[in-house]
Amino acid sequence: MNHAVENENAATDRVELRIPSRPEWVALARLAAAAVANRLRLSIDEIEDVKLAVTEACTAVIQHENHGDFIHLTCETTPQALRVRVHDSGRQGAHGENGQMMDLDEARIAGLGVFLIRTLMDEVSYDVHPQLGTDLLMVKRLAAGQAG
Amino acid sequence: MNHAVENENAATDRVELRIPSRPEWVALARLAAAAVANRLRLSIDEIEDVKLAVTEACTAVIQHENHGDFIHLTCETTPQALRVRVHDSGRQGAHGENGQMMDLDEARIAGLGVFLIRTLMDEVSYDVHPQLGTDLLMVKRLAAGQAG
Amino acid sequence: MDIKVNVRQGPGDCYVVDLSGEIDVYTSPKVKDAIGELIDRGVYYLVINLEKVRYIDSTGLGVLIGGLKRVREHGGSVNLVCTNLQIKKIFDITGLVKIFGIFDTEDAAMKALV
Amino acid sequence: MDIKVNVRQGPGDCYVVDLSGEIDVYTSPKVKDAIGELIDRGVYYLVINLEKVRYIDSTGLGVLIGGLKRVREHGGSVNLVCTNLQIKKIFDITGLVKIFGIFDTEDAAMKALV
Ligand SMILES: Nc1ncnc2c1ncn2[C@@H]1O[C@H](COP(=O)(O)OP(=O)(O)O)[C@@H](O)[C@H]1O
Ligand SMILES: Nc1ncnc2c1ncn2[C@@H]1O[C@H](COP(=O)(O)OP(=O)(O)O)[C@@H](O)[C@H]1O
Repeated sequence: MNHAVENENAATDRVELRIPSRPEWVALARLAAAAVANRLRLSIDEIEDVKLAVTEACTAVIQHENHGDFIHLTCETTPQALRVRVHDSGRQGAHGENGQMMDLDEARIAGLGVFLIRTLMDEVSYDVHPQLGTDLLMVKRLAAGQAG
Repeated sequence: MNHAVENENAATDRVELRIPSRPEWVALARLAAAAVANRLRLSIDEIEDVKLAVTEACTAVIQHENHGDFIHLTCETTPQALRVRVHDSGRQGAHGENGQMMDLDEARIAGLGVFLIRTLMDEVSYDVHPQLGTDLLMVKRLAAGQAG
Repeated sequence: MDIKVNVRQGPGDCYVVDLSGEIDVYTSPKVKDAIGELIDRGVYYLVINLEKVRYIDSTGLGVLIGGLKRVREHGGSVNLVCTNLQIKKIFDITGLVKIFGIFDTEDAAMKALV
Repeated sequence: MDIKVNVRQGPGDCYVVDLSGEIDVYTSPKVKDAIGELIDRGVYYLVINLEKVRYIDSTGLGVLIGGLKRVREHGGSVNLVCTNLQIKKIFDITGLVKIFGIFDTEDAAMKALV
């Protein structure tokens, strides 16, 4: 019982979560991200930003017609930042093939999700593998000294 | 936005979580297990049982002196049950090698954890791989008709 | 991790929709249905009370925007009650403050409706 | 996901420890420290109020058992206040109901202390 509190501000922590790519699991993804963000003593506002960004990223996967069966979330702390990766195994580039395109309103809302991610996080980058799925990397930087 | 609610009672769901094997992450493991248990419409009491069993399993890993760096939690629903697997990458059989044995009181409390797991879950089995770590499988069965 | 929706009649032609919980891709269809049902019944003046909403994402915003669009076709309008600063911020950075009336109290939202 | 510990003096030699939150492997050292500090100061009659505890695991039980053991060495005792049925069940199935006095109200726990 002597492990307590010692690693409270450990430099690197890594948490991974794999959920089915369905709406009912998105809340768990945001909880996991919040738990990791919490370790970094980000402000409550910043933690909310991360939660929303992760929610939007998972929602984007779920609403993409070729999304894979699972969403893989990886949250990593570094002394300077929280790094969140959202990976899906959906095939890309096939959009529209199956007919069912988003209508304009749906596309606008999806655009809103992407806009929120870009606004709330400090760095955002995509890595699209046509057959392997998409990797979205989002970084929330810590204000100097925030790491603990 | 047409995915909603449809898979609410899906037969098989699988969630995986990998956390550092440190005390501050145990709460996330129990949250994840509760989120999965929730999908099965177990009673609130039964969900609490699962949360405590998962907590005890993670705690046992953390307090074992040769625990690995990570705990891997897998929660799976079937039409009949919730299956929870807690896997650690710690080496076994080396207990005591490094000197620091549990004292009698600590061992009693650890025993209490194991006792709770066995009492709260319907099936419990261990799979010990000397170099690869331990797999603990815990099953909570659903009362007939509970699956949805 | 859920949403509660409660619909009640306000003064005049107006209805109030109380939401509490989290609005995301899982729960927003419930909100959409509740609002859609009112509009189908010919209710075009709505106050949506978000005071007990802890969380809203783009699908939730989409439902609100969709509702606004539909009532506007009938000359109606939607006002929101929102005090949560994080949620206000979301309306702010998306520019939706400009298309919704957002108020601190239900009373103010109601009065501004017509 | 945290624990709050508050210590206050009761009537006579007795102290009350209010706990609220979750007691697990992460938070139980805080509880252990608070109880240990009291005992170090010569307080051997304790009421531990668990009314606001949502959760307790074996490490939490261990801390309570350890505290009980230490005060008993000085002829003292520990009574618990607990109304949460799930937590009562844990004390029940572990047989700890037989070594702790468990009460529904702080008043009853206090009165039974001596
Ligand atoms: N920030 C925004 N994000 C996404 N969609 C928006 C946003 N602002 C407006 N819209 C879109 O604009 C429409 C409503 O806005 P508005 O300018 O009031 O249009 P209208 O001419 O239909 O009244 C909606 O259909 C909505 O999809
Ligand atoms: N259900 C239990 N689970 C774990 N330990 C227990 C349990 N019941 C008693 N103990 C152990 O017994 C001791 C206290 O119980 P008790 O029978 O009152 O002993 P004592 O003779 O020291 O008064 C503690 O040291 C505790 O470790």
